[in-house]
Amino acid sequence: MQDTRGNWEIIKDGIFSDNTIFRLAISLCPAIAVTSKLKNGLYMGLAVLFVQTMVNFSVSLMRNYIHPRIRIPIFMLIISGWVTVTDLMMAAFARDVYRDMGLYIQLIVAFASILAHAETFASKNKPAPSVSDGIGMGIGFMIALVIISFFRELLGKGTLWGFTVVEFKPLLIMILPTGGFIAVGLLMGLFNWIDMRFYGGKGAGGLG
Amino acid sequence: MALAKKEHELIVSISPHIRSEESVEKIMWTVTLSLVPAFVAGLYFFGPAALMTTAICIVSALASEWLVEKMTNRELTLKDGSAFLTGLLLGMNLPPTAPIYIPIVGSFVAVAITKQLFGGLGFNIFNPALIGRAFVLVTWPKAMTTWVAPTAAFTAMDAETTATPLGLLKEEGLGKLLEVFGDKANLYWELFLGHSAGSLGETSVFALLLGAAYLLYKRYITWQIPGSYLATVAVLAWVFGGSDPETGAFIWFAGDPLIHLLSGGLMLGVFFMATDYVTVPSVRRGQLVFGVGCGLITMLIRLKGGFPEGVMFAILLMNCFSPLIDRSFKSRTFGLAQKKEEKKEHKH
Amino acid sequence: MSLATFKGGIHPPDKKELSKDAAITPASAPDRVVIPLSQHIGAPCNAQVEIGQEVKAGQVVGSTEAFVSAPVHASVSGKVVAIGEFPNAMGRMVPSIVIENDKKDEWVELTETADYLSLSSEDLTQKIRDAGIVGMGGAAFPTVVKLSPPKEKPIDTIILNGAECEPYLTGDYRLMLERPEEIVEGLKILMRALGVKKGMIGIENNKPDAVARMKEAASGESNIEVCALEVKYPQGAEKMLIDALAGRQVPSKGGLPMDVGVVVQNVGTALAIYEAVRYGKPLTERVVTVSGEGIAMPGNLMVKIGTSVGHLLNECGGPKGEAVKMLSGGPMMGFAIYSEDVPVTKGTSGLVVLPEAEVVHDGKFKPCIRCSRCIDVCPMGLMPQMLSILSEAGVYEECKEYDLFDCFECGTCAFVCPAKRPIVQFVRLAKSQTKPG
Amino acid sequence: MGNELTRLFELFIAASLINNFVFTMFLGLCIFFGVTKKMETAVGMSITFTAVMVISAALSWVVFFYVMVPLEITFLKIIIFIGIVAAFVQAADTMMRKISPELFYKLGVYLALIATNCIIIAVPLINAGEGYSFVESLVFALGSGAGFALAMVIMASIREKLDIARVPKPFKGLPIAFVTAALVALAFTGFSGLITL
Repeated sequence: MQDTRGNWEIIKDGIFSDNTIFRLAISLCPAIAVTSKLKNGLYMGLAVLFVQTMVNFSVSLMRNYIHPRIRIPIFMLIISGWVTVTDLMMAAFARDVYRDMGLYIQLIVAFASILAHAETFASKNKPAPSVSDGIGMGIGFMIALVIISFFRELLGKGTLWGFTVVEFKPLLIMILPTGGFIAVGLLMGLFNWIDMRFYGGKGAGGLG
Repeated sequence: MALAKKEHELIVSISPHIRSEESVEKIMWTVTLSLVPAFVAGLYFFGPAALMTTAICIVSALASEWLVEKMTNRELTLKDGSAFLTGLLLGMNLPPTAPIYIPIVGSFVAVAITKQLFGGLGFNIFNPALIGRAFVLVTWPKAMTTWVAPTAAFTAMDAETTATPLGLLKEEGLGKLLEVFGDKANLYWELFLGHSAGSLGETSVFALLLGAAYLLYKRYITWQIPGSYLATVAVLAWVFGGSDPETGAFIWFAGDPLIHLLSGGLMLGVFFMATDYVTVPSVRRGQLVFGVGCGLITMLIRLKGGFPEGVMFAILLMNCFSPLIDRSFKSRTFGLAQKKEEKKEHKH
Repeated sequence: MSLATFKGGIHPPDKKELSKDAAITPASAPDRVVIPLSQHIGAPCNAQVEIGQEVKAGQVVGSTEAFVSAPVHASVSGKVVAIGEFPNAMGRMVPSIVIENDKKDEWVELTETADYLSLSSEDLTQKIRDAGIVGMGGAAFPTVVKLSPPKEKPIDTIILNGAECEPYLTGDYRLMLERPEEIVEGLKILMRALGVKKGMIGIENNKPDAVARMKEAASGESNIEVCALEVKYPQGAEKMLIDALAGRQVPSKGGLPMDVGVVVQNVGTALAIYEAVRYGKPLTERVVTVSGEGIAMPGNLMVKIGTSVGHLLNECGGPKGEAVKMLSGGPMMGFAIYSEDVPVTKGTSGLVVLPEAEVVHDGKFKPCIRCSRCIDVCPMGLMPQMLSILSEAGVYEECKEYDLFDCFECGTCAFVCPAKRPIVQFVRLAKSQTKPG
Repeated sequence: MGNELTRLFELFIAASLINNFVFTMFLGLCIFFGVTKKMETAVGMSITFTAVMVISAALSWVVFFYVMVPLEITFLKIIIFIGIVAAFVQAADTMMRKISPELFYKLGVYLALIATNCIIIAVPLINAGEGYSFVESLVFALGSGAGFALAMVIMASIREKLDIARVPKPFKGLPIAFVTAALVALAFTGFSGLITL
């Protein structure tokens, strides 16, 4: 099933209407785990953007040579290969971030959304749209992480990217587990509300 | 022959046609009333600051309730007393000199998030006041564990800070606690009266018991949860709470249950939080399990955990388990036992 | 020694002082009676008369071959003026026969049987069937069905229900005071019809004089025991009564008293049985308590079946002030009636007239706060709170996990509910949306 | 010996309560929010997951310390671990079908979801990172599984209650589930500091 949308449109849909975190509600683990700091959120987003784009590109290139019966293992191999590359790069060039969230970088390998995009899009489309799809999804993911980590770091520490922005008694809870869950829950509810109020949507319950 | 009202004017409704005089409002305001002695004790020991903190709590709890109900187009329920009670309970669980933002944020989290977001009174999973307190404790740990000595509030505005009895017990041992309070008898007596540092409404065991006795007498609470909770705490404190005063080495069956029963937020929690209808199991047998569970976790945290006091977390954790307990302990339907016996006979 | 009782229950104000000292007096003859052809649980009768036909009191006007049913008799003599659909107390339209009373009170010939206790079980049962007797406590279950248990379910005990646990009602109490010997005879007939050795009479202890009178009347009978019961609603519910007196629990999920070897009859029914067997008299009248704060002269009346409610109000001096609510039966399980034209039937135990001050308005109810009161008081050991929450949310099937069909709608839960939830209504809704099983 | 046992016990408690996979480590959230709508599925899922976690932890440990460390290819651990888990799950799937169709009918449906789940792959990765011994690895896997099961069961029972609650519309479903998880996580902070490893 060839996708007929233009590249820009594919990217746009990946960012907005098919946003992995807020609309589809999959691959949530890093959304909470690494978003206590804006920097971590951005790096995680970049890592996913890179992996998804590269995976989509590679899968798309090889799509005609992979036997359908063993495609899932092959995809897994490709994904884990690119994740390993990312992992090693991060370990080498962004040591402070990596110390915070090394495990979660490695766990990108188990993201349902990456495999899903490889399976449903890249394996059926040419390299160019596949890359667009990867970029769209990655940017959407990154934006979500940035939004969440923006609020969490600002409220939890009064800082952004480590620099003090406002002087107040920070809500320490926002950088703790509870704060992660509550931030995602409230943001999701807020987006649902905006969607219902202004766009007549039914609210994206995601898996719920 | 129009003796009674005309046809369409007679009231037709479904049975039963008489109702008891109990109502949600009555329950809430009675519980509020039963908290008055403890609140007065808090005022006596901690002075105007206590009044201030509690008042802010109540006002912001009511404001949060009003705000959310306006926003979601719900019926306004300020009069039913539940938000007022939540505010009061939260206030009584805070340090008397808590900075002003603590009661405001705590009340908002308690009422808006813990209660209204889940659907309002009757649908919340967690005790609102306790979530409010846990939230501010985790958010501002320092301000929430700065305690003032009980009489200082009257003599000077800058009250002397001190540790709670449980804090002393945990950090420096029983010896230090006795050093501060003189001898054991005096320690018990002071704890009973409430002459110790702590949250403004939790220190006076005497005043709390007064309110609890009233609620028990009115049957607004039953013995199951308080009974099993207190018994578990007492037994565990006795079995696991002992240590050698010299070396600090652990000794079996040497703990002092009374210290654990009289100190901290236990009495306030046991009678006024762990008995909150909405967030505990409904069936009485399930309530026994709930009480024992609360006791276990309380003592686990007090003896082994990272916090000196465990009542709040114990009740919240057991709140998580309430739906599960409710599933497992349904009430026994009349005549069900007979049916089972019959089946057995058939098999033979 | 504490009195026999069951687990759960409530203590509503009993209000019996309004009418308990009023002796049973016959109500004046009404100008016309409306006799529904279906006054009982089971198949309705077919009309056996035609419009314009003259009938005598006690004449069969409706009957059917169906097993679970009871024939219907004319309660007055006169002319049949209409046969058609008329409303009953529950507001349903039922086929009824209207008889214009000629006030002559002419009766059909009745066969007396002086040595009735020597009759065979079959003969006794037949006489009871012919007299059209149904349970007079309110449920109106044809008595003859209870007297014909299947062979594999032997009956060893008969319990007469004199609990009368509904507030206001005093009809059974007056009967026990005024006609105790006949009630005991009725019990003896029942015991003979079923070949049972043990008879018990259970009376709530707020009627000590009734207990004393019944004990006195039964003093000669070694196998009849009169027991005082703790005063608690719903002590008079069949299952609760059996639990209290025989110590047996009727099995849940559709069990019947006969499953534990017991048959329960109301004391009024026992009296009707005695009259039917001894004098051949069919069930054409019954005691109705007319009470409530909204009636001028509360009392206990012997009323012809088919008399309109309005006629009874007249008999008792009319409403006091403005009556705004009328109940057929007691306030816990009775029906609110919407018109004073509905007739008294075999199952009408009382008429309660309430002024505005006594009426509970079913206004807005609140969400359940899970206070557990309903669980504590439910005599059936159910969780009414869950039933009402699930039914309100529309997940009716889930109600079955909470033994929905064991609920007999006694209203105890709704009485105590602080959130004023219409729990009985929710239960009925769920029952109507699901199938038992 | 006694000390060793105490340490293992503490490891178990730490893995299940204090560092609960769901409430403090945020692993397995898709599953956690996805399948806690029904108690039965939640229980089946937890059992399957715990079993797979323990066995794959054992397999990965053996491969990691006897193959990868000597060959100095530990940087390939992501690829190799995922291969091991996938292969094991596939094998388990086939065996269950043959040996116990009944069990397969009950639990097999969840197996398909496992291979790409972060909670499974996290266990060998953490074991390798922390350098746990074989027994410790098993205990850690078991504790994590127990903690996951606990979280699943709690959440499933709460969500049954939430289903019939009057949650404001924009928050119905996932958002309120997140808020619930937040509050459960808040309650779980009570366990923090219980054991200092």
